Amino acid sequence: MDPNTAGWALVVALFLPLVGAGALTLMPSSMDREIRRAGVAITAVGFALVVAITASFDYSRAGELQFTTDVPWITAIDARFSLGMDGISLPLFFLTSLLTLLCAIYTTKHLPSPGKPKAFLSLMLLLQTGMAGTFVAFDLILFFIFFELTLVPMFFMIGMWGGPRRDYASVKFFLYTLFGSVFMLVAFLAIYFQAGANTWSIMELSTMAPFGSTTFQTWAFLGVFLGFAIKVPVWPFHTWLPDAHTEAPTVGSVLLAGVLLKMGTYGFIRIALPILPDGAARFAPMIGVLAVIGIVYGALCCLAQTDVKRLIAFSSVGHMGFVMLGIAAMNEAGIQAALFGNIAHGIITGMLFFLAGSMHERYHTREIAVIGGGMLKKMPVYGVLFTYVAIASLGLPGLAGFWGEFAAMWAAISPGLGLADSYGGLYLGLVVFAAIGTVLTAGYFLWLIQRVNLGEPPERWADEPLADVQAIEWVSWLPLLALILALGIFPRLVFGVQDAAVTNLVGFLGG
Amino acid sequence: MDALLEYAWVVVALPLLSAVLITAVGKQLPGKGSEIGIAALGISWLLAIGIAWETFVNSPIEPLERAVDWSPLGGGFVFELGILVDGLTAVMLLLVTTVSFMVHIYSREYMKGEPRYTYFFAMLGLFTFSMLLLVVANNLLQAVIGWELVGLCSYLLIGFYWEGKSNQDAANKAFLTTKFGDVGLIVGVIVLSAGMFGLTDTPFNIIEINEAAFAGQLSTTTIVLGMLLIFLGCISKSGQMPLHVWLPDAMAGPTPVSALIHAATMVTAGIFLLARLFPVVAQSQAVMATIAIVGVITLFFGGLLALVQDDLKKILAYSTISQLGYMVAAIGVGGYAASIFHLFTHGFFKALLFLGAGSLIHAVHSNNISDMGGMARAMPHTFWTFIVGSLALAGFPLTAGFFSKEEVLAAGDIWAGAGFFTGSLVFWVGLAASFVTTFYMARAVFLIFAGESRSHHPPHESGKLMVGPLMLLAVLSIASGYLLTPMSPEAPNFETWLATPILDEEATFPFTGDGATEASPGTVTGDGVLAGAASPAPLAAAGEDGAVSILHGVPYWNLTKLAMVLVLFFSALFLAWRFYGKGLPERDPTLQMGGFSRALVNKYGFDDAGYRYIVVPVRDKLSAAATYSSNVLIDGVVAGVGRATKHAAVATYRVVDQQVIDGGIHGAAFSAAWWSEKLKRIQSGDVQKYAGVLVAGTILLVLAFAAAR
Amino acid sequence: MQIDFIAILPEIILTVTALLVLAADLALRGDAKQFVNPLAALGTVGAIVATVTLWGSERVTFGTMYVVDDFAVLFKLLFLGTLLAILGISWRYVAENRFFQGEYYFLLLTSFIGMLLMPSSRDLIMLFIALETVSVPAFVMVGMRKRDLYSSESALKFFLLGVLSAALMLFGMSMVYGFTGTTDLVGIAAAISGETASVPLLLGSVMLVLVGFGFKISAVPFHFWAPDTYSGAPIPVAAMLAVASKAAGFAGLAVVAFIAFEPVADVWGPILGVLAVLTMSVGNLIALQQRDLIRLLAYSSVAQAGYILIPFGLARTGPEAAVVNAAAIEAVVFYLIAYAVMNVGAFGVAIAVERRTGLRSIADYAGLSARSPLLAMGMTVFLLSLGGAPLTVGLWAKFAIIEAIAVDITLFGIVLAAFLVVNSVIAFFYYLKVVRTVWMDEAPAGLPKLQPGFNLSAVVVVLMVGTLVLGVLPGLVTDFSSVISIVAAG
Amino acid sequence: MSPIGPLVLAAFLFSAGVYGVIARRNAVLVLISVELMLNAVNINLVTFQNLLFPGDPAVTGQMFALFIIGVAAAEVGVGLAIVFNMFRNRASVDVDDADLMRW
Repeated sequence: MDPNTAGWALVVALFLPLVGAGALTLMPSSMDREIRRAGVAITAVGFALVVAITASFDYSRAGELQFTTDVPWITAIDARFSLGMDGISLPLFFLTSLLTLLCAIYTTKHLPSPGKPKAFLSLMLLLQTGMAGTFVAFDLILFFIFFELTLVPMFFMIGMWGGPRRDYASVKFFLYTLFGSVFMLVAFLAIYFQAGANTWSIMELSTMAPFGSTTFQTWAFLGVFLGFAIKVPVWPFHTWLPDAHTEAPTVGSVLLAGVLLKMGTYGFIRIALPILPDGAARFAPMIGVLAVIGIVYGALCCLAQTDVKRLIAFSSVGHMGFVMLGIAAMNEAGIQAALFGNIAHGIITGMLFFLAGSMHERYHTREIAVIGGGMLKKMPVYGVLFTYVAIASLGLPGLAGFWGEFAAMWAAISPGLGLADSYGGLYLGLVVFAAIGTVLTAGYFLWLIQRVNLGEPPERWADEPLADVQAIEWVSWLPLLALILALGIFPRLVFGVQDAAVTNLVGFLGG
Repeated sequence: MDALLEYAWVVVALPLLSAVLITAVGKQLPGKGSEIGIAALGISWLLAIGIAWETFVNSPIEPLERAVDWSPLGGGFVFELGILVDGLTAVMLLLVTTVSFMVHIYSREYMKGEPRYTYFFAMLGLFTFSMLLLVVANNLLQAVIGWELVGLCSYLLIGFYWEGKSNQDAANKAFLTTKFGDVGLIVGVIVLSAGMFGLTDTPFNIIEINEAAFAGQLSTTTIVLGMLLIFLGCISKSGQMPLHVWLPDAMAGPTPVSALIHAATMVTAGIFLLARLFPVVAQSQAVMATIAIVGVITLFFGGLLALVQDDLKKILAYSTISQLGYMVAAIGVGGYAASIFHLFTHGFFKALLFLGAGSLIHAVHSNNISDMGGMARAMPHTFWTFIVGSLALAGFPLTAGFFSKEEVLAAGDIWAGAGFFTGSLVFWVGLAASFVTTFYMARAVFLIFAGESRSHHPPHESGKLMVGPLMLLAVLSIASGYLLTPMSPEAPNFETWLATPILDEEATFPFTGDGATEASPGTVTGDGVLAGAASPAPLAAAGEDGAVSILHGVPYWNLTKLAMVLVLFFSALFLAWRFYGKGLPERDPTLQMGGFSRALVNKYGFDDAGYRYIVVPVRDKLSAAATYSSNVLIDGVVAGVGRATKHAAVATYRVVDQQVIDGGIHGAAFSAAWWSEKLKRIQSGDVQKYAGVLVAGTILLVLAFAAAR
Repeated sequence: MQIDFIAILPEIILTVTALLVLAADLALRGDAKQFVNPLAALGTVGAIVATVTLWGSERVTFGTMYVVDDFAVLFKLLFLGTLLAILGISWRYVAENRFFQGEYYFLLLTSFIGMLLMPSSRDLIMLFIALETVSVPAFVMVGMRKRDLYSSESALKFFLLGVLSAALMLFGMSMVYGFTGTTDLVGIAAAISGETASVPLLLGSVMLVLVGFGFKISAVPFHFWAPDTYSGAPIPVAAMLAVASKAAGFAGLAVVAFIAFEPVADVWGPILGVLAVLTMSVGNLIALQQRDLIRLLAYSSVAQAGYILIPFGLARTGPEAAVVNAAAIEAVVFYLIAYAVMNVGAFGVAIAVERRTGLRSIADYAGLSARSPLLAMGMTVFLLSLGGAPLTVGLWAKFAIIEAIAVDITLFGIVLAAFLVVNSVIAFFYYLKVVRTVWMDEAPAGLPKLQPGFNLSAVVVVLMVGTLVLGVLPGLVTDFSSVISIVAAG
Repeated sequence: MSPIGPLVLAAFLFSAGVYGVIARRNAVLVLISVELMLNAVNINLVTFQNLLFPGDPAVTGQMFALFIIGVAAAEVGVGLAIVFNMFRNRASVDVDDADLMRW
């Protein structure tokens, strides 16, 4: 495929899941296993296509949009159907497709009551289109549509296959995110009319930026900020996250942590910063402070959790805090770090949720106290995997978690946009507290490992036959496990791809 | 000559390879994977020896740096993966591979029958790799990576027996304490690299940082802040007070691990890093003073703690803390070479002692010296090797420990001569501590080997695989000292080995001490037991303003001080013999003191006084106080911090998260519901009320319209 | 005076159809009576064809009383489309509930004739007649279930409030006539521009005129009839009231406000804006409490009226206001189209569920997904669309309103936007409540599978597809450069 | 002639009608009150017509009044029908008995 002309490839890769979802709904519900297989097949084909795209992507021009499609869509409001892909979109797009495939594979064996694989898989595929679209849409309206599109399927996923408090959690998730994104829509419209160029094209708007008075930029940024910050989630907008994660079915949590949260940070980087640089510059210190609060705060909350899954959910708050810290740095290194953190967190936490899910399937509880340790004895392989991923998540070098965190702190030491002069001290403080956050992070993960993994299994599990990692789990986990290591050892895999694109972006930023 | 140095990366790669192979196929092999590890380390060891030789004989050499751009970091900055081979690297390579190799061989027998035998060797390989990665790092980021990885391995190996709660706690404690220090390290590295922005694309490159610092391109803030933060990392990693608390607990790990990680290599990483960045350290008097003081405190009180231990490994652990104190202190008083020299020799004899201890423990199935005794007969090889190790540790003349420790003292003396008060502090306290060291080692040796056996198991000598390493290490514990003695040539010797283009003979400290201005070279000439700078030449070259040169040149004999050391040594030895020579005293030594004092009345009153007014207070009161402060105060603080954090966590979660923030959301929802409840009452169902409201509304609106203009 | 029959052809066709329906009803017996429905549908299609031919033309007849321009044509098409849908969802319902079918369809058609007149009227008298032609048949239709207490009660309420507001409006009209000496809208505009534009009494009577339309669109505080009437009336009638007659009300409001009272737009603009805020907030908040689906839809449609009022709140006066007003009208028109599509659909599903069982409380929708996936899917789509979820036309409707606000951002505009945002979030509370019940609750045992029947399924499917297609390609209907013709008149 | 008299009368009638609609319990009386209001409007129209265009052939006002009379008739017819129906169902014509549906 020639990345300059093969826009169709991206379109197909994007809408194949949607079509697949439609096809699935036509299958009779009785064909349970066939449906699950079909789900795998669809996502696999999609993933194959994405791999082809990744392969034929022209990395020498990673800074420019490739696989572009740009056709009129809603002429009345100049909205265009414009897709494209650059070094920033590619990794996230790839990750989305991969995770969905793995989730589909996982679903072939594991699906919480009330079953209904048809509905579940269709929703998942719909969700995939939404998520993937967000990362390749280069028209504000189109972006918004995809961004919002993810709400509905996720609402149903949580609401139908979720845990005991699913009603509460699903509605909370839906309304919370909706609330933010409507303000975002208002801000988009304000931007559109302020720019007065009759275009929603992200690239054009970025090139035109900065426009409008600082006041305008501040307000517009506030609107966009609300939308994305709730999605990320930035402290104190995070309270929907633990409930959603805890109640969601395993696959839901994986996709939620793996991709949905990333849409927020991606939005910041792709839209908020380049289009509203002045507003960004004004908000940066606040974002930084919130980010670091999130880091420390998330870690503290983790220490207080008694439920494994909820603990992991809160750990996301902390990790996304590092991502936001990178964004708050407003310089190339920071954005690189943020994007890397995005990917790393997606893989690692996604994997953690997989593990938590199968832990729940084996023990039928997620209470740390009830599990009571000894997992390394009961399920050696599983225990090792758990330790491995947990250690990756606490940011150990050589594994994916490290680069996002370290680079974020490193970038924050000398923030861009002239922030270094006015806020140098503040940022130094931020770095220090972020670093302290890493200690707390290590703290709760080690404590978790100690309470769940180590020691002798308590009586109630002693003669309980608990199956170790099964084949299907291996299949759906190995790619992630491998990626955790690969990204840790070859950060270039992501940093390298993004480099040129980030440079352009910061060019818009004037930083 | 570079031919061999080019292959330094192989030394690093082999242990990793062995770790991978062992994990992959180890279980299937007859030796359960140990043979892979031993083979790999053997090759690494030979290579390391070759590299050491190359760098030593040709010293001083031009450092060899090889790096690949590993990944862009954004902003045009690059993270490079590379090797930097100079004297310092070679020293560390040699030390690490040697000890690791020995430990591999030793463990093969020692760990026999362990359920996680293979895993153990894989971990050893991984650790060795990480340590070497840190050692050969040409940039700080890579060093940090190695640093963190050794921490992980340490965690995994301390928790090797993870069924036991105490071991788990020890592992967590070790990891978290060091991790806390890593905050300092990481931020410090970041600060330093930030100072390099604009100067280079590789802001972590060590050589560039050193040159920049020497050329004064780094702001004082950068240097002081950065180095102090990095030093925090060293404090935790190298068991300096008050963050040493994890090291004694770390003895929960298997003894070979203690020997390799918690005596010879990992704990010295901090000192290594300080030495690596010595050109930066040397820029700031404040930083050096801080380092020196921390070192002094540690070396003295750490030593005292060893006095009252019964667990042999704990004794060695505290002595390790104390010796690390010497190294740090040396850095703090400009003893760049001295510090590394002591690190080098200490690595050998402390590993020897630990492995010896392991051999003993293996024999009696107990860590406590009170369960040993009379082992000399049963375990002759262990016995004499242990003696050698102890002598070296105690600094008995002509052992390696003697030369290296005296180098440290000399450095302190020179520093004092240059008018820095920390110098004399290091000198005198170091001297006093050597007395303590001798005493507790002697105590241990007597209780272990002298008297009758108190063991429940009939002791037996360990097999060849365990004794062999002991012997080799014993030889090294003597020989390694001769790299820098009054007998050494001008070059090559240990000091020229460590010299780099920046730290050459001409290199001097940018600041001068108080008394140094009118000080002539002569007075600056330290007269330690072995004074540095026998020939005043380097000092003269160091400039007439009395600036102190970083390298001290070859030391020379100073018999008066030598006598003093010997007196200290033997008095300590004698005292120890008095109390413990006949095996473990049945009754409390203090009561025994009573009978002792009666003898003093008639002949030994001098001893008695010495005993009553020096030993008793020191051993019982002071050390007890120190123990208390360590085990209760500092531990208490650490534990307290832990508990406080937990409480804070719970509070934050319960109150802030669940009530304030979430409550706000719910509040909104509830208020909506509340309004809803109230508002729906308007829909009374009575059409005439509707009509009334309708008309009223209309009238209101009409009025509003009418009033609009 | 010469009459342009082409211009009023749709109305004529519909009138003839109505008479034919009446005749047919007399002719047919028993079950055969239900076949007046396709007859009516046939006439409607004819009217649609006639209307389409009028697109793009500009016809004036009955003096200047009656104008057919794109604005009018678009509304007529909207009404006729709705009529078709309502016929579709009425058939079985009316046939099975055994009430006077002929009369029902006759009244339905008559009411729609009134609606067709509404957007073309350019004269107060014409507007009044149109309004009454819409209302009077509706009064009867609401009470059509004669033996049903609820039905008659709702009819009474509807009737009393209707005539009351009509009387208020007429009083206002008479006053306006007194001030301006004319009932011609353009003439009125001409007359009240200038200093007369600030006579309190005149402004007051302007408000009185608006009351009549406020009643039709059920804006707070004229909304009280809506919930009681909807829940009492036969559901198809409720749908008709909620969609068609509401749209008619908006059409009339737009005409009278933007043509006749354009000079005082800066007076009624803000006040209608405040009404908008009140309407949507009250509607949504009360809707939160509802247990009965029809009442929930009623309050939701009150809230929707609030959204649609927002653009009126933006109206300005003066020549430079044209662009803002144009955007406002576009938003209104588009929202009405979207609203018609999704709301008729929702009522359609409600009919299907209620028809046999008579169950209408939200709890009775539990497990609908199992009883009839199609209906469940439809309900989900319609409700989500009402809420404004992506890929449904509802999002674009709200988008259009925000866009109208953003054309020229004012503080008042921002306030309105904020209320819109908060309200659409609140609204999701109860929409999602229904959706959850439909999908996530277990169906009570013993409930039969639902057979909605062909027409109704067809309508639901068509509307559902419409909702989604417009959700992806709103461009199909968003392009109304021409509907703003009435602004030019202002 | 002076318009004051008729206008005041109209206003009075209208207010009386409004009062009746709101206050009277008997549905028939309510209907009559509606009639009052509509006729008040008629008086208004006719008055204005004669005030503005005395002796003018263009008689918009009267036209409007005629329409209103016609429509009013229709409305009252419907209204009575509804009231009768209610009377049949519940043997009462009190409007405020009709409060089955609320909230």
